[in-house]
Amino acid sequence: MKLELLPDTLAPGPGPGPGPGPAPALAPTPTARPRPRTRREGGTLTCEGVSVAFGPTVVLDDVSLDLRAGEVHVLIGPNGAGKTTLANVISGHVVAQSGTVTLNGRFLAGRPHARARRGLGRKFQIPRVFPRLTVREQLELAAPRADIGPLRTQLDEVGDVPGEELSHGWRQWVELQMVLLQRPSVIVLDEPTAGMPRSDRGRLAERLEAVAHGTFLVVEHDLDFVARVADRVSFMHNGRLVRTGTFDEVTDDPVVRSAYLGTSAHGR
Amino acid sequence: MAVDLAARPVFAADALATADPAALELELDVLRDGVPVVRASRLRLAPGDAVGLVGRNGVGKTSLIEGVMGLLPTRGRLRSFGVDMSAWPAHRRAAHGLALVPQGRRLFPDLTVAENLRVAQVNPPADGPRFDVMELFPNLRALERRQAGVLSGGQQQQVAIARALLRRPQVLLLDEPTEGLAPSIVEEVVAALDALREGGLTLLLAEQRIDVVDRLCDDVALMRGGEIVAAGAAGSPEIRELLLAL
Amino acid sequence: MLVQVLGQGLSVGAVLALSALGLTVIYGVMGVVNLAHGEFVMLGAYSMAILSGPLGPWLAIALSPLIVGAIGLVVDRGLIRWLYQNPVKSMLGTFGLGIVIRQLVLIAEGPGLRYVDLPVTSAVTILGEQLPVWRLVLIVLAVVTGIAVALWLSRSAAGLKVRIATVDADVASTLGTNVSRVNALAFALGTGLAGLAGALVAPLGSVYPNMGVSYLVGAFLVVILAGLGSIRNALLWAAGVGLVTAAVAVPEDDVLAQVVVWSLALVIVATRRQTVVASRV
Amino acid sequence: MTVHLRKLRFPATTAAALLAIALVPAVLSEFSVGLIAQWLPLVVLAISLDLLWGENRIISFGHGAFFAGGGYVAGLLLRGPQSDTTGANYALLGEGSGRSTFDALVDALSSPQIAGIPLLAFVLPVVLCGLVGLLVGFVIFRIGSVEIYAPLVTLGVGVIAATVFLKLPAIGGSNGLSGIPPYVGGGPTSVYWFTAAWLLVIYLAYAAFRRSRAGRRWRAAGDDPIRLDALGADTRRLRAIGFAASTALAGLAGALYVGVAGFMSADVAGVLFSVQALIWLAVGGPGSLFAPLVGVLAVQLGQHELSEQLQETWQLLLGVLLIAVVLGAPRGLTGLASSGAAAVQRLFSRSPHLDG
Amino acid sequence: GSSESGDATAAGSTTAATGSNDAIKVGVLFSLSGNLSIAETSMKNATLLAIDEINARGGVGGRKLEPVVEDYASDFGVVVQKARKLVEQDRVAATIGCYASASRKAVLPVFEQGGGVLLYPTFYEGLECSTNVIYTSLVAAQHLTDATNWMVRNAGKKIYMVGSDYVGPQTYNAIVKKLAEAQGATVVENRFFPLDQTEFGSALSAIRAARPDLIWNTIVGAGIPAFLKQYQAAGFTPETTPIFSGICTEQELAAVGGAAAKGHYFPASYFATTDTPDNRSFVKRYQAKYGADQPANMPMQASYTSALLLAAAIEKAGEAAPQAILEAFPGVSATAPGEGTVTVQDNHHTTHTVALGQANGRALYDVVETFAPREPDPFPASVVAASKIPTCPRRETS
Ligand SMILES: Nc1ncnc2c1ncn2[C@@H]1O[C@H](COP(=O)(O)OP(=O)(O)OP(=O)(O)O)[C@@H](O)[C@H]1O
Ligand SMILES: Nc1ncnc2c1ncn2[C@@H]1O[C@H](COP(=O)(O)OP(=O)(O)OP(=O)(O)O)[C@@H](O)[C@H]1O
Ligand SMILES: [Mg+2]
Ligand SMILES: [Mg+2]
Repeated sequence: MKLELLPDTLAPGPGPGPGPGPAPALAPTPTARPRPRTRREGGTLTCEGVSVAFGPTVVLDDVSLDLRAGEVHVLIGPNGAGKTTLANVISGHVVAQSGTVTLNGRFLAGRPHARARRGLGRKFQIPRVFPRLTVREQLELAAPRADIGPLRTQLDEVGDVPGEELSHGWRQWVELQMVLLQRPSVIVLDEPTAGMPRSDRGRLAERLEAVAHGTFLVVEHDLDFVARVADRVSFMHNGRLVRTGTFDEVTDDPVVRSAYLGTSAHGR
Repeated sequence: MAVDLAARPVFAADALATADPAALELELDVLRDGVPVVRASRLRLAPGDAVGLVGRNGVGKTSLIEGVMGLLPTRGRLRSFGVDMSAWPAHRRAAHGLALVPQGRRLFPDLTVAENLRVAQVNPPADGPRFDVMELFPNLRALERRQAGVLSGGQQQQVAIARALLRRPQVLLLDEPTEGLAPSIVEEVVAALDALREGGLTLLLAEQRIDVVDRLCDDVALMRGGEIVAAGAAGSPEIRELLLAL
Repeated sequence: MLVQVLGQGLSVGAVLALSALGLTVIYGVMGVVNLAHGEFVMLGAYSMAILSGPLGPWLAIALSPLIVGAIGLVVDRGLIRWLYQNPVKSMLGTFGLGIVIRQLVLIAEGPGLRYVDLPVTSAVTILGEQLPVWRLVLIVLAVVTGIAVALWLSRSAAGLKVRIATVDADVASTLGTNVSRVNALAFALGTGLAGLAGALVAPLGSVYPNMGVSYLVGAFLVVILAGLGSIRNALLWAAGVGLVTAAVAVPEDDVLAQVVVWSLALVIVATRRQTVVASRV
Repeated sequence: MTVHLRKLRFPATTAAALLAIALVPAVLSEFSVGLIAQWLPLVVLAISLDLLWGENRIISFGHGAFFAGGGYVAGLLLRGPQSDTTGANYALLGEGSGRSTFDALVDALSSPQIAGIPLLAFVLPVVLCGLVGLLVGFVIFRIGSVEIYAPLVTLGVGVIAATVFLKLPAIGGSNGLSGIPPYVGGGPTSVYWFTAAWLLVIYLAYAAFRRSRAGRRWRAAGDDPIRLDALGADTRRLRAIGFAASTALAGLAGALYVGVAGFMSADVAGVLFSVQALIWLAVGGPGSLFAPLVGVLAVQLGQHELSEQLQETWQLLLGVLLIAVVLGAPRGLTGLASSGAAAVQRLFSRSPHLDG
Repeated sequence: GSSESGDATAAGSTTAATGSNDAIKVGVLFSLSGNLSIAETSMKNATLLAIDEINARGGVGGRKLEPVVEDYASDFGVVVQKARKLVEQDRVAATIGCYASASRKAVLPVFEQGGGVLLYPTFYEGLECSTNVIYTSLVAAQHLTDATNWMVRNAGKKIYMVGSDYVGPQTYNAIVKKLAEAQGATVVENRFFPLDQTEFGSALSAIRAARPDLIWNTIVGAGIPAFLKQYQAAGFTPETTPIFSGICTEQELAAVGGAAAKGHYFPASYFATTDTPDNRSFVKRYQAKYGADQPANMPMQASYTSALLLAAAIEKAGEAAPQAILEAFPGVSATAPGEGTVTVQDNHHTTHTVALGQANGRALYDVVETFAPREPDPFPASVVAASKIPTCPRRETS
């Protein structure tokens, strides 16, 4: 007998029950989380007509995006759609040919550190940690006064391990914590759940909900997670931002289904 | 609860087939800086088997896989198709049919995509099943002349998978191969690997996405603290319970 | 004047290119900053000095790179292979290696200057300017060698293996590449090129145990400007450095030329835009 | 037990080092004391390199230039007005080209009004070397791949400095600047105390820095500048300033050196001396607090004791030693010592944990 | 330091200065490793040869000379340490040593402040007359005056000058220029190269364009063979454009090779080929001890002579105290092999007989003209303003 997932651990909804039956769905059947959530504070971020090309390759084509204060906005899209590049434009790691980015009503410009100081947090797609600092030191470096009490169980496990000896998943975790502890007003997370075990994804989702102050732009491929955290979802394709809406609206779009979800959409 | 592993090869069902040489049979400690980070792990994979290696972060999945490939020093036994490889360097294991999709992609960033794929073929490939990677990842064709280092994460992951398949392995080791892939690509990769299994390819797959494990693997080995603490058929209730608790 | 600067600049560039080629291969491809590179040039010059008497200059030139490459092979197995992709460690290790080679030569051959006959002493007149034939030989050989090495690295299967073997030895070996063999080959190639440079400059320069330093510094200048691992750029920048040097040195003087060239190099490096790959995060 | 040993190690080594410093004049001959006094500024130079290499992964092939520059400035100030140096004599032979602004500058430095103020002989080298270092630092950190380009750019700085220093008759040209009096009278022993006191102050400051939050940030800047940037630190500026601090310290080392050796020559600016300084550190073990001291003393002592007897073989031995350190003890002598200490510690504690 | 004398007894704790019957310690300070060791090893050897011979004849005033050999490894920081050791710790009676001017300049304060004696056996640029140094070889004006006159008279009036970019060659060239111009010659260019430069194509292009009658050359060390060979490769010949070198002894010539060096000139107070019985014997004794592949040359002979001069000065002083030796030196003579009598003057420099050599096909110099003996003049009035000429000797450092 094959193992099956129990979707009801993620969200209530219809689905095949446990026990023998038809071949189980490969992907879970994600459903948007119940809303509305209590509104929270957070920064605002606007991208206006952002275009990026590397030589002849156009990577972003006139992308506009508007993050509302306090929301969790998820970017989805096929590989190479330009999601990371958009994140890079926002954080200052890529210079756009045209277009503007506004943070909390003021133009955002300059090198990455200047943007970080204005309250922009960023987690990279390939996890980056400081190889020679221990996990505890890294967190302290990121936010000297932050309360690391809630992380005690994890720190008991890896607190004194230097970054270079962390496993891949732990690196993801450490980088994520560094960013969150800084309490930025707008936080860009590039594939935060990559390499995380299932329960940790759930915990991360809870954490994002619990953050008292902050607006999130999350790039993700884990639809399960997206369904759970997203207030709004934007779909990118070939360097364009094609569609924005709720999770259900976007994932029901036939273009999104054929270009991104593939057969996993059949289960819906 | 957890299946007791101490006394016998992990998968009892395969014990019947011991007359046939296993595609991969191991009983290993894997060392980092002289310290065993993986201990006494036993696995036996018959040709065409697919085993999922699951566990929380830092339990030793990558270490075990790299130990099998020959990238980390090991103690113990490792046989593939009747040949003892435990003292072999990685390139000999590769020539004998092992291939790896490493965690974190690890492409050659300054080489083009085409060159990254060509490097898999400059050494004589093993004689596992043939596979047309360009059919699996048609969008790579347009990227062939681009430097691999500038590709998006998911594109890189596709190149890494393609590169390993081009080795025509008999035993494919995959370390979180779906990381960063769009859902439709995950679908296609899973389907392709499934098809290759039909052709006799043996899979050892470390994966956090249990839906992928579920779809692809007959058996699952759960690791904790550097040891395989439970193993069994993917569908068995005990294993299922453990997976959901991950 | 123009012809003078051209002829002189290209021949200076040829010597630079020859000594920079091997360094580029070893540095750019293997990630080893070979501070003993000058010593391999010196070994080439000594092998020329020793062999050109009994064997004649041409055979000696052909054999020197092979001999030095063979020494490089031994050195790679004994030392360099522990230093791949670790620029810092490799600098120290190869600096130690440089001292060892120098002192061994000094003990074996004495500290004195060695004498090497010019294989061709005649000069030709081009556009009213006399150019020593030997310098023309240098220019031609530098260009031919550079192109050959560049083609080998980019086109051949062995070249491809060389390019991946040290970037990520683990992955390269999972692809079936015998990394240690390939690395040894690459290091032997790099040192063999240094040996060729040494053999070719020996008749024009001075052969003594400490001669390597100036070749090392010149080769580094070219590598700074050309960036890592690009043979074509190394050739072009070597020519560029040679021409600027000559343009200052012919009418003015060589000390000024040295200062001008290095200052220009720093300015160029300082104002250069970052490479795209490096900025990908 | 285990915890105790670990906690004790740092103060114990410090105390041992202090004791050794204090004992030198008591047990050694006056000549040896003078000799060791001449090595102490080299330790300061090694610290300045460790600040870059050990803590920030930057290799400099140009610190000799700053050491020499600091030494020249301090030397001119200390020596005061003098008409009969080689440089001045050589100027007699000048071909009527007149005096350059540089000559005027040198004269100003050695004029009676400002020369002889020992404090200035420390301040000026530090300021000048720091400023030049800042400029060079900004160049280096504008380029990507700092680990690869920093050595090359600093190499260029060293080459230019060595060439220029040789060209300047006013500071003795190739003959060097000699006849520089010490900062303090009273023979080698008081010079030793003076230099040792400086070294101690610098060492304490360095140790404090390494343990401070700024020190941790500095290490992080070398480890992953992009990550640190994204946390809101201007890593490029931070590293340029750190580089300048290091060159300023190298200038200070040069200023101390001329006060002991009485002499500065242009080859010190060159690549070979800079590499020699890296060797001290490599032998000591970059990144470890005591590496500069241990490395300088070990190599210099070896050089002094063995070079006469072994001559060429000594150099050979030095090369072999360097290779041995790189291969066998990548964390240098201090690394060897601490793994030795760890081994001893293991004897006292129970079997090591395998997990974690 | 190591004692190297063949039969010197082990020295007691008594210092030389106490005037006991123990051996007299003599410092021997040269680079025996590093790039300067090429020249300086043979200078050390010649010094030790002389000391051995003096001891074999019974020493000085019944006391043996005991050499204390120090290697400063071509490092001008180390040379200071070693000089200190000799003066302050070993308390040697005198030291024979140093080759490059930079090393002498570096140790000057040590000798002046410590009251030591340095015999400097290298021909040099002058502009110095330290109270504590005895300059036993040629000084620039003494070395170059007659040779320059000969050159202008016999080779032509249009001169192209090249040299290494440091103080010695610069001073040499400045003096030759003044001397030549006084003879009606013109210097079309005076060009310097970085010390380790071995690439002279640009200069040779410029020289061809300038069409000089002759080249005056003070390139040193490794540059010499490169310069001469590239000159040959560029099609120059000594018949049309001879090279007169200021700093090119037989040692450097050997590396140039007979063919490339043939026909060029060098003035010196000693040549290996000098065919006198005492020189033949000197070369034979030297080669018997240190090997037949060592060509004799001027600094080597001057090192040998220095030991002879030192012995004579100690003899004259009657004691081995440095101050007494210094005071005894003016007027002391010795017979220099292949040259004749040389005498230390009041200005601490030494009289010499200079000859002009022309390189033959065996990389040795044949003497083409021997000039009259010349007094040493460290501050030649031709180049130094009268008001700046100091009284010699004097303290050079404060
Ligand atoms: N420096 C560059 N030069 C050329 N092309 C580039 C460069 N950087 C990115 N690209 C291209 O831009 C496209 C968008 O890349 P990006 O990383 O933004 O994709 P993504 O949406 O994040 O994809 P993924 O989901 O796989 O992470 C890709 O096709 C990539 O190859
Ligand atoms: N480069 C390294 N140096 C030293 N120790 C390491 C290194 N990489 C991993 N480790 C340690 O080895 C153990 C096993 O790590 P491994 O990478 O195999 O875990 P994993 O199961 O693959 O985790 P993940 O799910 O995070 O990828 C961990 O304790 C980790 O801290
Ligand atoms: Mg991406
Ligand atoms: Mg892993």
